[in-house]
Amino acid sequence: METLLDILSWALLVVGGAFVFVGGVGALRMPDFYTRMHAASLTDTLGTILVLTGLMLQSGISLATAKLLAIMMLLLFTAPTAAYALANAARLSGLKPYRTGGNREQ
Amino acid sequence: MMQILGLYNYWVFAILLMTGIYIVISRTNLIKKLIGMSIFQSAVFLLYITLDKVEGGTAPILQAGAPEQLYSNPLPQVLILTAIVVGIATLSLGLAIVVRISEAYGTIEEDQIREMDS
Amino acid sequence: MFHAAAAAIIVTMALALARALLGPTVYDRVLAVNMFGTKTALLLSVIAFLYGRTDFLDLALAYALINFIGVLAVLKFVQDFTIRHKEAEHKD
Amino acid sequence: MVTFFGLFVLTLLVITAIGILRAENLFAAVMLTGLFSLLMASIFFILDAADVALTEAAVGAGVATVLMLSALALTSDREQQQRRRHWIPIVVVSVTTLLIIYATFDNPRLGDPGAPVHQHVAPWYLSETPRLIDIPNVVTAILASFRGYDTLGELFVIFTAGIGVLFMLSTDTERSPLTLLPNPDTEGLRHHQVPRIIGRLLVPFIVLFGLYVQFHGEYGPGGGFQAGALISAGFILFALIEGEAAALKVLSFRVLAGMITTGAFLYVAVGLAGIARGGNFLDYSVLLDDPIAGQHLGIILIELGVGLTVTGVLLSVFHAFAARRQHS
Repeated sequence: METLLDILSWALLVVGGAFVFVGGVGALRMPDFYTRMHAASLTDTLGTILVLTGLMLQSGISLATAKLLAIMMLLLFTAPTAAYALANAARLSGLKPYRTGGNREQ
Repeated sequence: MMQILGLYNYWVFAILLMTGIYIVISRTNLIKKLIGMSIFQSAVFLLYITLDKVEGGTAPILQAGAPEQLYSNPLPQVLILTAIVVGIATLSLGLAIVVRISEAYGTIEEDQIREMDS
Repeated sequence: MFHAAAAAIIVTMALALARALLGPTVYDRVLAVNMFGTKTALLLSVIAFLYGRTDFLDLALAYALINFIGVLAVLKFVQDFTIRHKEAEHKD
Repeated sequence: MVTFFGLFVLTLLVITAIGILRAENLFAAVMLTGLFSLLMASIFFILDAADVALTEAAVGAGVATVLMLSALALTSDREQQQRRRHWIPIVVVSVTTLLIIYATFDNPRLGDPGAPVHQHVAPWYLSETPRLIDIPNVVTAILASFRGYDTLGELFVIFTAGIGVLFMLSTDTERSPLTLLPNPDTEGLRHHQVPRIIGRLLVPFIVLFGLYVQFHGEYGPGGGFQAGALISAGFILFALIEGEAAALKVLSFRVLAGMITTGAFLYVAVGLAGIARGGNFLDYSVLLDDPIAGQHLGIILIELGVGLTVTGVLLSVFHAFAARRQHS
């Protein structure tokens, strides 16, 4: 049982780390703000869930798990909200999305 | 290898300290100067916190049932903890002065202010 | 395995930093700061486990709570600035 | 392995500092300062300074960014082009950097247990705290009890800085936060429904967490300084989403001024109570019959004083900037 939990939590941590990393690459490499935001915010959420769940499996039922759950809930509430507010503000300020075939100015 | 890497923190301290002071000297914008000052301040914080680390130690919050546990040095932490809050208080005082200067002169560039004064 | 996750998070922080330095719009920078904040919260949680002092998860909790404020503040001030610049254009 | 993470984060710190130096848009510079603070907190945590990291988290990520942006909104967000290169400063700064780096070769290596700092005072604090004060967090014990004078001084620096800001920004009554009226046009982020609702949900949790940090500071990372910064961050969030006038209705400017003075007064009063009970200034052992209970009482009271003053100063500074902005 112990080993099974360990393996599961390691897998979650590694996959979560991979998602976090992919999000970072996306935020750096994508052509314009909206695509970057798409890459960053989606993987942010998934990576957060995976990494924190992996940590929770390590700590068993304890105060640490409750704290991790609180961190996860808060991040799940705030990160998408911040992403939404950011995209909304950018759109209202007149930042045009990137289109293929158009000029690639940013 | 570890002998050299153990000094890396001090080198970063030196670079940050001098970056901060360079911003203060070379930029004419007063807010930029304040940002430079806070980098300078952060460099000092880094130096103190570097001093507190003990190899194999942990943060100085005593753990029950672990009498042999090694702890890092709490004293630099106390000094820096208060310094951070004092730092923000003095930063806000600086910003308030800059705001008043901007209202009185219409600019926050040091050289323009000096021209107006002369 | 904590190390792998921590390494991935730190590398991602470097990538986000690159985005913050490159810009080009102010929104890209805010995006980078926001990403950086969540990554810091994750990194602190992972390192708390690495050090075996899970009572320090409070720190990550603080970041999860505080990070949002910076983003909102930037948005509000960007909004004010846009309004002000538009007014200035009208006056011309 | 964690040491290597530390080295990497330090490198990022240097890159960020260079980025701040080169940024001509002050907005960008402020945002990079935010990143700088996050990196700083990570490195503090890696170097075992949990309390300091918490302070940096509460101050750097929330309050500092907001204050800098407030100042930018009142001045200008662009820096003028730097016309000339400053050769003399570049040379001086580079030479000094190299000199400091040269001097570091005599320094004890990172984490060396034989370093001179670890030989005096600190071991005494670590070994005597359980006996004399009996709280797990040695940082809080030193801050509030062993070095109480020092903290009193720091508190009065904050107190004075707060009064200074209020003098600079709110002397003419028209621009004082006391006369701030609700203005629907500039009322925070009222028109943004989603952030507003989530923000409102978050405010009580931030304040609650602040209170937890305040009163749990003897057992975990925390204390008055961190709690003050956290609680004021919570109210600043409320002011951002609902407008400053609404925030001032909850905690009016007079209440904030009262908090500043009450906190400072409470600290001094605890010190004087020690004298009245026949001990020294800021000696808590004599406060109650049991010295350890007296220490606990003294620490809780002065941490409360610190928390009150820090909250009051940070919030009233924020409101002073905001009122200035609305009246300009």
